[in-house]
Amino acid sequence: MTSHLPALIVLTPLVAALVVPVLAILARVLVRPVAVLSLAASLAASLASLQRVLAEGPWSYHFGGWAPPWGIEYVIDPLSGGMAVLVSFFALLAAFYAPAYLGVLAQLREGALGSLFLLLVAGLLGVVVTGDVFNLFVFLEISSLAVYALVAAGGNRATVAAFRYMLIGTVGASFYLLGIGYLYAATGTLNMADLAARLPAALETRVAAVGLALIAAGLGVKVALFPLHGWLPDAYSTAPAPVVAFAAAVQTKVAAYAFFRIFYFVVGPGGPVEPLLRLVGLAAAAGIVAGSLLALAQRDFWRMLAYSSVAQLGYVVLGLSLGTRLGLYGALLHILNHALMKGCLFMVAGAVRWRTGRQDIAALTGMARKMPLSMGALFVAAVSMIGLPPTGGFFSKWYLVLGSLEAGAWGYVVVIIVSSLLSAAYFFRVIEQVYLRRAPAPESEAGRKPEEEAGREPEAKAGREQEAGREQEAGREQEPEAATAARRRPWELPWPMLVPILLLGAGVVVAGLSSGFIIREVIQFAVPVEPF
Amino acid sequence: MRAAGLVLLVLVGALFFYSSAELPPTGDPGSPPATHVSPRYIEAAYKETGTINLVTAVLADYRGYDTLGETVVIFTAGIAAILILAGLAERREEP
Amino acid sequence: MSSLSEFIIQSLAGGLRPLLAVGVSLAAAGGILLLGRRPNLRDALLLAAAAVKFALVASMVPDVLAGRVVETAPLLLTPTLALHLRADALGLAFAALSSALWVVTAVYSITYMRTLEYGHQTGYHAAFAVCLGATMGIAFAGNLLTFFVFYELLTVATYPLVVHRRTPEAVAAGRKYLVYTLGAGQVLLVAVLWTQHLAPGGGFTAGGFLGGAAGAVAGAPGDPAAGAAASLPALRVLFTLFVVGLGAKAAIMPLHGWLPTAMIAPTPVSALLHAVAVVKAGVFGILRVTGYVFGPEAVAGIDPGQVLAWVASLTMILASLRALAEDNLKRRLAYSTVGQLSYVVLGAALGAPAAFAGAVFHITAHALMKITLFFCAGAIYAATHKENVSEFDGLGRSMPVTVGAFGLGALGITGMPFIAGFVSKWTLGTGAAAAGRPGFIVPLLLSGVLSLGYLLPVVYRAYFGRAAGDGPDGDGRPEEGGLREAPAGLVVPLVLTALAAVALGLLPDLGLNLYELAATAARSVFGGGFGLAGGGP
Amino acid sequence: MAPDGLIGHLNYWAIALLFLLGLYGMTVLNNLVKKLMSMNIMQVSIIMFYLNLAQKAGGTFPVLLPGELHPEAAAYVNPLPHALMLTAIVVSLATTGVALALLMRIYRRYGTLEENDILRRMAGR
Repeated sequence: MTSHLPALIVLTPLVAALVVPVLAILARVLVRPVAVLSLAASLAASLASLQRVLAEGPWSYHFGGWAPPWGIEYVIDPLSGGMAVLVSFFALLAAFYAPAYLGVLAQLREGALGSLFLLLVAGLLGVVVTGDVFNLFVFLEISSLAVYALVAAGGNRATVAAFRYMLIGTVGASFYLLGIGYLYAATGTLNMADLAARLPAALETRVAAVGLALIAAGLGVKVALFPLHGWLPDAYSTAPAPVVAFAAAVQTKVAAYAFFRIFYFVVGPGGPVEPLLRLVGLAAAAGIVAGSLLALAQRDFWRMLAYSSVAQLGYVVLGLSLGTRLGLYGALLHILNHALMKGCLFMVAGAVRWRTGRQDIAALTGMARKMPLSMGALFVAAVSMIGLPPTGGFFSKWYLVLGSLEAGAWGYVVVIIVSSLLSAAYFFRVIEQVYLRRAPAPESEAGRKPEEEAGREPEAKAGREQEAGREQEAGREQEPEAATAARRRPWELPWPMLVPILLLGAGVVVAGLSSGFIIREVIQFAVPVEPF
Repeated sequence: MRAAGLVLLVLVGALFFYSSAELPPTGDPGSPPATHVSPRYIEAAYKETGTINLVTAVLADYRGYDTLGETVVIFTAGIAAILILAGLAERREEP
Repeated sequence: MSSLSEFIIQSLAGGLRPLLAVGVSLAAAGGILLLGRRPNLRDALLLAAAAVKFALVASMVPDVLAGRVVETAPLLLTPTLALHLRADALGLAFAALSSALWVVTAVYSITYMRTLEYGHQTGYHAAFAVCLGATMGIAFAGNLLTFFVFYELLTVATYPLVVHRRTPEAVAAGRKYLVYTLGAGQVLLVAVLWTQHLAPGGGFTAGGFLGGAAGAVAGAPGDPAAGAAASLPALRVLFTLFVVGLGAKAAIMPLHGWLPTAMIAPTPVSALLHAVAVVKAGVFGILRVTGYVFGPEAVAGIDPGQVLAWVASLTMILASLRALAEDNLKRRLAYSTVGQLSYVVLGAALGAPAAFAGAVFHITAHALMKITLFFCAGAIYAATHKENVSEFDGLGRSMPVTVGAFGLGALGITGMPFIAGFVSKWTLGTGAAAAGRPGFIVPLLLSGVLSLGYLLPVVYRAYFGRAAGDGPDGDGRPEEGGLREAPAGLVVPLVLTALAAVALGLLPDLGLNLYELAATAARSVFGGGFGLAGGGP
Repeated sequence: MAPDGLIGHLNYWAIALLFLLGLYGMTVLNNLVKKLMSMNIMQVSIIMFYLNLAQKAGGTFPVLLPGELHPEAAAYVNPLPHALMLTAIVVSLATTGVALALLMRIYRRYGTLEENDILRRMAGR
């Protein structure tokens, strides 16, 4: 059994995805347990594989028993093992969160949603563990198709967003496919290890250069690398929260992983690689600045988070493009940290949407009192996005800046710092809404400046919609809000939604404090010994 | 948008024509794809897989896992179409 | 064998103290949040935490004076840098001061918040506790990473205190505060990272670990590899980045804008910000950087070190002038702080052992005097709701104790002998002379005279002024007759701090040996060969 | 005999033109169905690119001739790209299917498939 662990990582969610639609019709109660169990099994398999790999070195699994250049192999090394753990962990969290968020669904929809989610996970895991560039394409497309449909589940606007996402995503996939075609033309092989052995001889040719450029562009679309990010804001601001939380946390990271895998493990230094990486680094830097500026301009909380994702993915790609050891540490650490914090933020945003039906920043007004725990998690995640210690975001920034210094790229240092300040600007705006803006409270300082409070009220009221206005009134009287009381029966949220949020919020800090440990135990083995 | 598209077009086109001269000429028996990996499929497929159709041998056996993925893609598309077409827009998700 | 295990246990317990000193506050913050619905229990917990922390810190003083460094086992945060807490003389001087003042501030702020019926008291006390925990962390930080972690934690934890009133004015002040401190924090981060890039894994070393890089300086302790990597121009830029990064919190003149605005916060916060935590963290950072990262020789060897001394001197004068024009008492005190803290910066920049010791002791001295002044301002506000100096006429008769304490603090600020401020200024002055730059004594004196100009009128008005429009019956009588002091919970702390300021003026080593700690720090930075040039016992 | 020089690369030019045509259609056209069709054209060009790589002068299609159990590699074209492209075709087909489903729903909601009109209706609501 243990010898088939790598296959199990992908196959358990895949099989569950086949079973779930049937179960939805035959035995609905089993749908959720089966989905959760399969993801838990996948997580366990990933963890076990990672543990073994860290102890014994890379592990190759040959499908059908065919040796690699001819057959397809799975390769578990600290990098892919770590990514597999990340993906399956977030899948598990999203699977907990989703049912409570989505509520009671029709039979058909429940089966289809569950199945597609499992397919998305299986596809991403397949991308992570495969050692074959064409197989990577196939699984990338499985995950993409699933996510197009899942985005479309968010309603009519989401359907339009999903269609555009699909067009752009397919262009990306096509570029990637054509790129590996070029590499195939240059080497005659599709296996990553074999490519790594045969490419150096062909690296100076134009064919390899164009192939790599096409791959970079194709994966750039999937990573939402600026200026190829056009699909992301619409898709992420309209899709259902669990989908966005999972996709924002992990899906784009898997594409970044593929980028890392191909440019550092398959290709290696030399030829067109360095200029290409420099170009990608510039695009990432532009994305960091542009994403932060655009996020600052948003009034919709979800779109703000989406644009901030564009910026944060820029961090990851920037680190990958630096080609220095510390830069790569930073990129990989940021894959983890950004997954934690953005997953947390989107889950909180989803919780707010779930309770109020709104997704603009103004909807967060005074939420600190109604959802104190979620807002605490939001605060921690926001601090991490800004990159303040001791949260994870700070430590990824630490390595990214050190890596930039190592590469002598002062411009990138400036970009990272400026982006931190911009993100501070837009996140503290949110924090102000959450914690400081509220109905005039009776506890403002005794006898002092009542006129100011009063003067603020009409303006504050004008901007609010009916429901929120009513809640404001209710909040002032310290009475339970009758309108929403029914929906918050147990606590501020149903526990399946609250627990993942709190877990991620705590994870942001834990990941920060243990970043040295993570680097020493996993990441340092996941980076090529001599990057460049 | 349109202008950006045209710029992209010109860039990609330039890449293609820049590299086309170095791609292996059509039908070149000495090209890497013809000399690496694939000879084994041709020479040993019958012995190893027992089929005379080499494409089938590759598709279903050597790279059978790709084909599993292929069927999963179809399955995904089917489920996706069900989800997209069956569900009327959810009330709550409607902005 | 048993003695060995005892030794291990003892050293473990001893080594844990810096960590505990930080942890007590953070744990207290958590407890305070949990006890939000039981205010009395919550406030008792706050006081208990403050007392425990003070005991912990005070217990380290003998160890450090005996030349031992108390440190915790490092927790690796990055492959080369750890979360490293260790108590040396400089850090302990700062920590002892702030933990002692936390006790009185806790009493004061509990009373103040209750008297004035502020809201959100739970969050307020929790944030306050986090601030103190962060301050401990800054004091005990053993390397730049640890320092930065707690420095930014302090930034974030102070924000809710600044915006505590939730009014648009407070929110705007909070924004301004964040713009300054976060912006400067990022600059500091670049400086920290650059240092880490030049000398990977370097921890604070008395005398500096970048010092060898100054090239011209012979015999300075430092990593030879760092010397190879860092050129002189790079060091100049690096030092400038450090000064800008730390200067915002330290409120050095062009970067001081947030401080008067932040006076919108409740008075105990102002007392904390000015006397204990935020601003002091900035100047403390400058002392750390000059003494323990660059080393005095390197600072003396690069131009920005010289420029810094000039900027500090200018800040002293300009801030004092600005304070003269301010009617709001708290804002006036804020500008006074801007000026006074430049003494510390000047001491750090001068590069003489006595100047350094004076600077370190001035942190203590200024803290005691300024916290007294702010406590008085708060007490006056709590009793009369007056916060402008022009309204203070006749206050001396209704609140004699408060105004008297204010007078003591004010005299201390001006550098009157027998009050703590005199000791630090005298030491600083001798340091300037020893450094061969006696010219810098002039701004010290000038600023003292100016502070006389902006603080004494407060006392004068309170005792001798008569309220405008008081009419015929108002000739110097208290308005409603009799004493109207603030509650004892406000008055006792301010009397205590005023007395402490006087006591340390007479016997600088009383109690916590703060003067000896400052001198020890200066000796360690400048090497054992240097003696204090005077002023010390 | 492999054609040399210009002639040997003409196929690539044609394929490149096809790809660019598809890309052009996707970026410039306004009708969503036309965009989808352009996407398919682009995908077809990639398939042709791979198949072009499979060609071998003097080789026949990759099904063993009767009785030939020990074939020469030179006698058959490369079967691998064909197998890959079967998969790629299926992927393209599946994508098209999902896209058409999306389009059906978009049309049902907005009553048009012109991108400009849809955007206008989304904004106007």
